[in-house]
Amino acid sequence: MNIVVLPYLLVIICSLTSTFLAYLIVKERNLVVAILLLLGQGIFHSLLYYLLMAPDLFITYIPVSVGITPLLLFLLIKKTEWREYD
Amino acid sequence: MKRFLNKLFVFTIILVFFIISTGSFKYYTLVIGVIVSAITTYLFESSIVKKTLRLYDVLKLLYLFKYIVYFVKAEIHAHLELVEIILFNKPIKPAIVAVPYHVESDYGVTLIALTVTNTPGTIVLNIDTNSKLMYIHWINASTFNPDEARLIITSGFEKLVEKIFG
Amino acid sequence: MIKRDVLVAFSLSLLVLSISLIIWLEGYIRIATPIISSLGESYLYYSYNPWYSNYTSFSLNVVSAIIWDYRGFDTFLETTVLMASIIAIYTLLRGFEEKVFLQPKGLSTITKTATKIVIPLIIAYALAIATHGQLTPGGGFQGGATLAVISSLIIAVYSLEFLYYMGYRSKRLVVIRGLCLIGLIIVAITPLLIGFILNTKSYIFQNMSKEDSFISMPSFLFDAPLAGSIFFYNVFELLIVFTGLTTALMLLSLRDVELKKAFEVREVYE
Amino acid sequence: MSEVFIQLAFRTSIIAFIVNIAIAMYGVYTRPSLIKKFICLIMFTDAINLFALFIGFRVVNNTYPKPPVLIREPVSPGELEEFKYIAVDPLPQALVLTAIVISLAVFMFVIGLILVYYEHYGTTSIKAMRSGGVEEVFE
Repeated sequence: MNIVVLPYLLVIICSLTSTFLAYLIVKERNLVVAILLLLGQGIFHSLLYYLLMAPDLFITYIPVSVGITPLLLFLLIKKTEWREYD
Repeated sequence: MKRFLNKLFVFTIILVFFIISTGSFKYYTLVIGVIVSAITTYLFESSIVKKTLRLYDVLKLLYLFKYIVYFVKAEIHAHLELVEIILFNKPIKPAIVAVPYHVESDYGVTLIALTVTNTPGTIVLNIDTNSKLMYIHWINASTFNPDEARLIITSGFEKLVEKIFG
Repeated sequence: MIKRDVLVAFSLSLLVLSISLIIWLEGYIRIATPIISSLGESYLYYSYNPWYSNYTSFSLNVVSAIIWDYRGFDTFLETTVLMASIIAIYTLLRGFEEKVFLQPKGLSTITKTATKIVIPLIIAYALAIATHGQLTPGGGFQGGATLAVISSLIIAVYSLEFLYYMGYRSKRLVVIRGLCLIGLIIVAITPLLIGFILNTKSYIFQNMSKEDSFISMPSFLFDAPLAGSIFFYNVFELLIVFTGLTTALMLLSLRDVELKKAFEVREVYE
Repeated sequence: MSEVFIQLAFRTSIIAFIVNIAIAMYGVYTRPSLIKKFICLIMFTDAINLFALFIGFRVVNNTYPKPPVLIREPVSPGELEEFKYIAVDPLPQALVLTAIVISLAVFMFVIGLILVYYEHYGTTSIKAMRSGGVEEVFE
């Protein structure tokens, strides 16, 4: 019997890492670190798009989540404030 | 036609990259690829290759192979040194040294900086183009004299780089 | 980042794994069944199907066929949403002025040289995935987003001044964007105009011939399927998304000197 | 064996994204900073988009499915039937692609709004805005 295990294992790892990073992003006070963690989560999400057999979304999501959104957020932080006060 | 070889060089590289990235080889791909790479060559040719290329520049590719062999040797040597430091607890002396360089072209400087960063133990922090100095973080600084440091770290690369881009 | 936060996050992901293990052992819901919706199945079957010439769009990439052929009007309105957001940013920052002759700064020589080599290759890749949107995965939006990476690289490495030096102004980009939107509309109403001239029935956003109208866009070019209007839509969409994202990046990276007037003007209005 | 492993994998990721949505909602409601609220909104959008993609996924005969792109150009009717039988649903993918574009447009507008808020109040914290300005917070 032909058993394909590796892609399903990668799906499990990617989704668990996504949840792990999501909690850290919400709790992080330093916004620069929060954006870098968001970028890391974007990489795992784009890998999930590839594993779910959506190559179009894979190609779209890499420049959007790794290139444009972090740059916009960094520009915003440079103009406002980089720390979160309670 | 001025700088014909420069244009042909840039055009060929972009066309090959276009065909590889589409993943199909048809007349459709070829026609659109020729149009796209002609436009890109027209826009970026003068900024990418500053020097006018000549036909015997093909021989410089041989020096590129020599450079790769030299680079692999230096890489292995640096790795062994780092293994010695980690396993046998050899005393280290980290410091930032200023090293002069004598290469003219931008590509040569970039290639030297990237190779020095890639070999473990040394990292290029910044380049001062006015006074021609490279600021290098060195894990085991045996000397602080700029010329001696240059002999140890970069002079071997510089000789070959000057032959490739000079 | 405190150690306690990392522990809580790790236990959260373990919770997810344990819940899914429990559901797995109990054998509840089934996911990833062999059945899909009949609509999706018909899209898969008719997207490239030379035997049913009234239903097909001659596009090997089914997603691109859905976006620009079967649901073309939807995507057109989505493009106008992007335009509307740019106009909204303009109204928020009204009164800014672009100071073209400030001193450029930028990063070190190493980064600049590496970026210089990469930029033409990114352009070639973006145009490749946009023009081959009907053959391989990709399309107008993918190509536009990849091209916009170039302007973000230039802003990060060479500073905004270099974009001004290359001739980019936000007003020019908006004009190009509007012209491309008009081009998209012209491609959409071309079959209608031809039908009007030939005095036959035809539809807006029509691609291939339908049961009651024989008008069709070109389906093949040389030896590859061109998929009719999908190719033209992809090229226009590339330019629209590139200019839109570049305009937004330029407007949001304006210096304080350039924005000073915008905020002063607002205080006067209040 | 393979069948149960598939079920485990996709249940795990679906529950992971439900938890992600919950975390993102928590962030939007409780964090005071507008920028942090915005980052949580981005997370929320990503989780919803990936969630929608699971609807179209399918596994036939325990083999991994194919993307909805035909690879060879001159197709035979038999190949087309097989493609219809084994490829994933393209409709959610097309809708998610549209959603990504629209969300990017909305993000750019929200960033402009936050800039103007900061210029007006001198802070991005929503609590400080409520109490009327920066001075009272830092006392």
